[in-house]
Amino acid sequence: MEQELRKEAKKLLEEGKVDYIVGFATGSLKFSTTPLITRDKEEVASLVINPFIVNNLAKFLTQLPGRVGIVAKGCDSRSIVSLIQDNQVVRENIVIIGVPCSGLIDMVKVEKLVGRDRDEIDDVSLKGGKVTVVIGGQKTELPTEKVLFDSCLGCESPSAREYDTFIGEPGKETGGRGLGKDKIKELESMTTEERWEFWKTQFSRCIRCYACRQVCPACFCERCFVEESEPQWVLPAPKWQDNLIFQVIRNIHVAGRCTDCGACERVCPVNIPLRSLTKKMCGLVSEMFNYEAGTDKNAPPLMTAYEYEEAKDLIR
Amino acid sequence: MERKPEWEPTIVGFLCKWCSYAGADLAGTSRKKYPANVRIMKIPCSGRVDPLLVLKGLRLGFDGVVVSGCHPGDCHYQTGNYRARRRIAITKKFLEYMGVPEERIQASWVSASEGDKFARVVADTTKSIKKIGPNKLFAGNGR
Amino acid sequence: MTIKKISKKDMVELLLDWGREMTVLVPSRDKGVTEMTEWDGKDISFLGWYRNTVIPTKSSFLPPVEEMFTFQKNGNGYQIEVSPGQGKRVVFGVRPCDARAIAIMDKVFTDSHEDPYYVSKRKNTVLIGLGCTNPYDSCFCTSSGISPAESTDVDLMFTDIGDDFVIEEITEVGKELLATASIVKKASQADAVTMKKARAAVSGMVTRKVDTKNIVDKLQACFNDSDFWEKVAAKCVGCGVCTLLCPTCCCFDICDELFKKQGARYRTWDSCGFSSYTKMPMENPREEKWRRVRQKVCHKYEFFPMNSEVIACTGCGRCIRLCPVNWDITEVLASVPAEQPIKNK
Amino acid sequence: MAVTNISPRKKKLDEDNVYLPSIAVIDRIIEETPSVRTLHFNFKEEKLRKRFSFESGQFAELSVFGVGEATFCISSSPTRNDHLECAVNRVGLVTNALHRLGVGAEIGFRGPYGNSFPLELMRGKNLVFVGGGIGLAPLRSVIYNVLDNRNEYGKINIIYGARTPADLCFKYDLDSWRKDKSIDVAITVDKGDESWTGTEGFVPAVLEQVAPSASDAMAIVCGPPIMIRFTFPVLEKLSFAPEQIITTLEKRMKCGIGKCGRCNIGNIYVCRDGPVFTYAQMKNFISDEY
Repeated sequence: MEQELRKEAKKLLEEGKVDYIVGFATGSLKFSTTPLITRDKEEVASLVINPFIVNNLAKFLTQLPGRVGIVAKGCDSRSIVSLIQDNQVVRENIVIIGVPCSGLIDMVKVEKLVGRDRDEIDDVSLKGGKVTVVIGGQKTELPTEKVLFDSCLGCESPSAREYDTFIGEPGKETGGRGLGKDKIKELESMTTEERWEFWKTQFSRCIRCYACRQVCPACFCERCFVEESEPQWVLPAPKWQDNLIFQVIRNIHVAGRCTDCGACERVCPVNIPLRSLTKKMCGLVSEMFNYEAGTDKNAPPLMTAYEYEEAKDLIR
Repeated sequence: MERKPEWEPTIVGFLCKWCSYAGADLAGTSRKKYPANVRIMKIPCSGRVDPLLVLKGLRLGFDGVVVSGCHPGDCHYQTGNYRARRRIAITKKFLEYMGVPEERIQASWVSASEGDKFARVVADTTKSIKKIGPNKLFAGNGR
Repeated sequence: MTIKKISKKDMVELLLDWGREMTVLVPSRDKGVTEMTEWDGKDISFLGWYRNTVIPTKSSFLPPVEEMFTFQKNGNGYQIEVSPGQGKRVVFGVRPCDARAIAIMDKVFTDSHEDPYYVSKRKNTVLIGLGCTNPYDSCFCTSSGISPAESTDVDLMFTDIGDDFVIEEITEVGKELLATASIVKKASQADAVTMKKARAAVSGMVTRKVDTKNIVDKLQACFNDSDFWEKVAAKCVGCGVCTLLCPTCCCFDICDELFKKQGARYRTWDSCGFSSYTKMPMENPREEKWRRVRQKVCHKYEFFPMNSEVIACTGCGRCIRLCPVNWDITEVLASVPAEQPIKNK
Repeated sequence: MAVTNISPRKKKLDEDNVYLPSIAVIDRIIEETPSVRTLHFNFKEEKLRKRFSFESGQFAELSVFGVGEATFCISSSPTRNDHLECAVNRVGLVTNALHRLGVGAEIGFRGPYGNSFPLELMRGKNLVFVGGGIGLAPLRSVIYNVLDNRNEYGKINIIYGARTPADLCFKYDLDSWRKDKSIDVAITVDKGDESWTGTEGFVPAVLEQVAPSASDAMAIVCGPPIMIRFTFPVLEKLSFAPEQIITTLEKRMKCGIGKCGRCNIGNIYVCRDGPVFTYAQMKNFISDEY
């Protein structure tokens, strides 16, 4: 499959159909990958597809000039569609190389299950619905439900729906297992005060590195409201109050754009459960406005569209 | 005997200048009685209300936020209030999930002729906020 | 230098002993992220799981947010109230890389103008090092001249030799800290040998290397090679993880807050990775991402050594481990061209 | 146990706290242009007024409490030390707040920081001041410094320009300098209006016309980066050596004392090693980020 992808990418560059190829290459650490952004025909030989391709590459589309060939899993492709809806990307300028995805492995979960850090593990592989972990020659099999990212377990379209060429066979749906909603249910069963207290604690450790914003394809503003100085909406200091406002507003600003890909939660260095926000937001958007982000490139963006009658119970 | 005065909430109201602001004006000129708890900000259209304004209001210590615009279909700019509606609905629901009581954020449609309704909205909002007490959401430090 | 020793099971007692006089900080993951926090007086399980904290030890001296002073407005005037200074503390479990980082920060905060907030914390804090036994695969401290289990940038240095820790008394302050602790015993010659062996073994476990030979010259030569830096910066998403969580990065921002009449001035972490960092109203000298990436790399490996004769990177590997896109500084440094580019600027 | 030799007592942070601003009171405001005003202020504490000293070219951090701090050069001369002056261009958070203040308002003052214009080197020489827009502010400090010791210096040339006549700062100073027979003043605007009778044209072009002699002279340049970029070649054409050209650089700063990190140009920190540099020094900068 990787060979096929490399061949395709090389062809696109050679034929001058694209100026850049954006994909994944093996990272410098175990079980890591890194975005490969290249114009070099030879460099595409290092493109890979494996269960560790965690980044949402759609982020780079808004940064690169010219025509771009992009390797897309289901989540990347949804984000691309969303960017097309927002006129951030011109469909004709991109070539989407769809790749199958049977879920990405959450190494934090693996670490917890085997009680070892990732650099102490020899091998992790995903095959036939099972994840095999090798430590010191010892093999352990783990069910995918326990080690895939929550976002993957709830994913309805793991393989790209919007694509120009597809490499291999589309992966099977991993979604519908109801997983990933647990945390939201847990939160919803709390009282309002308890919920506020919960988020206060979470955001107390935010250091405002903005990794969540920077990896989010839906965050394409040239200048974010947190950097505005006249007026200064939030303090640059990472006080929990301002951290919380930043994240809440970020979520509202990307409502209808956020595809719940989980990139923000994955990169948070202080482990704030951001998907409990994005997932909830996607749920709200779908419940209230019957809208699902990144599914229809011809649909108007959520916040510019309206029905004559909606949200009646909320506004008097 | 001296009685401790009842706690009075402070509410910020973002009112569209084409309708609700005029509605508030009408409520005043026609001598409608309504609680004096609301501090009015005139805005060009309810579509101007970024959720940021709502949260900033709460952050600054207002006990409640009222957003009011033209009735659906009556927007001076055709669709401003439709867009405001989606945004405010999402904000309200999402903040509720975060742990902000729903009572703190109120939205309504008030036309320039509805002085009555404006008075009612303010009275009801004040009442419901009195019930849940002062906004201590962002307290702790800095207030 | 005299060496002493303590049995691991006596550690609670030793920490309790110190805790009577001072606040004791130890590695903890109770708050959802590993960092140095106040010890609860019981739990020393960190001795088992602790490799290094995500939040570097610098946060004990330069916290993410720090109140500098508060002010009260009366009429047109202001009354300033300075925030209280730091009480005595002991930080236990500082890794050699983070200890060196603090020595590097000392240079910044004590040159020409002394920084009262940093210095007050620094002077009232005893640093106790704990040698690594299991470095990460992202660690490359040995390339910065640091041994993962050895440090003289601390007051006391603990080395794991199995059931016991060997303790080196590096400074007088450290020595004093052990003077009355009866559970601490004299170490034997054999312990010293075991310690040396343990150290050598751990050093060997650090396999990631950076060739720092002539790095200043090499970076100077390619400083204006924008093609190189653009390539290097391509996949960087421009977040602040690597810089904010770097143990030596100590750039900060100062901001004010005012509610009604009561306000405060804060000092907070800031990062050269953000475009707002150098933004001036009319122009921004580092608007482009590659300039910011260049600044980050060159500050550590070119400018800082030029000014202070030490590389401002201790090889703790956090920036590699925590980077959202696996942007790896060791790879970047390895790719710095050895010769001046032909393209002349 | 007592750890006696680590700081014997909890040192109060208000002693020698470099970050602690002194309170100053605005006693006069002059609106220079639609976006620039000059604040005249003085320390609230009598003691400080006497103790405080600075040199031409140094800068300070002014704060509006509750809004923040920003960096300004001191535009008054140390030879006229009954009060301090700073020119404020309304461009951002703090400058906007400073523009909202009135006479009697209290502000915070931290400084002076940075190096200053090398008066020892300038003494006895002919001086050419080249300024643009609000860049006259730091020059003004040194110009008054020089004028107050007029006999110690040679010929003085002032070439100053702004975008439009309305953008000319310190018009009252320009007027008084024009009347002063001991100095040559050339004032220009990029684009004049109906009432403008003076020169039109960019500062570097006017400088080329005026063509001051480079022999035994020093040029002191300050203005927007674009002006500086075009002025240096003109000065070199007039055979000024890089050592004879002095400028002062502007960078975003927070601390003013070489710690917060953002004002570096390569290994140079503008706040600590500058802001005044000779063109010769600048040619040795590693970076072009200025």
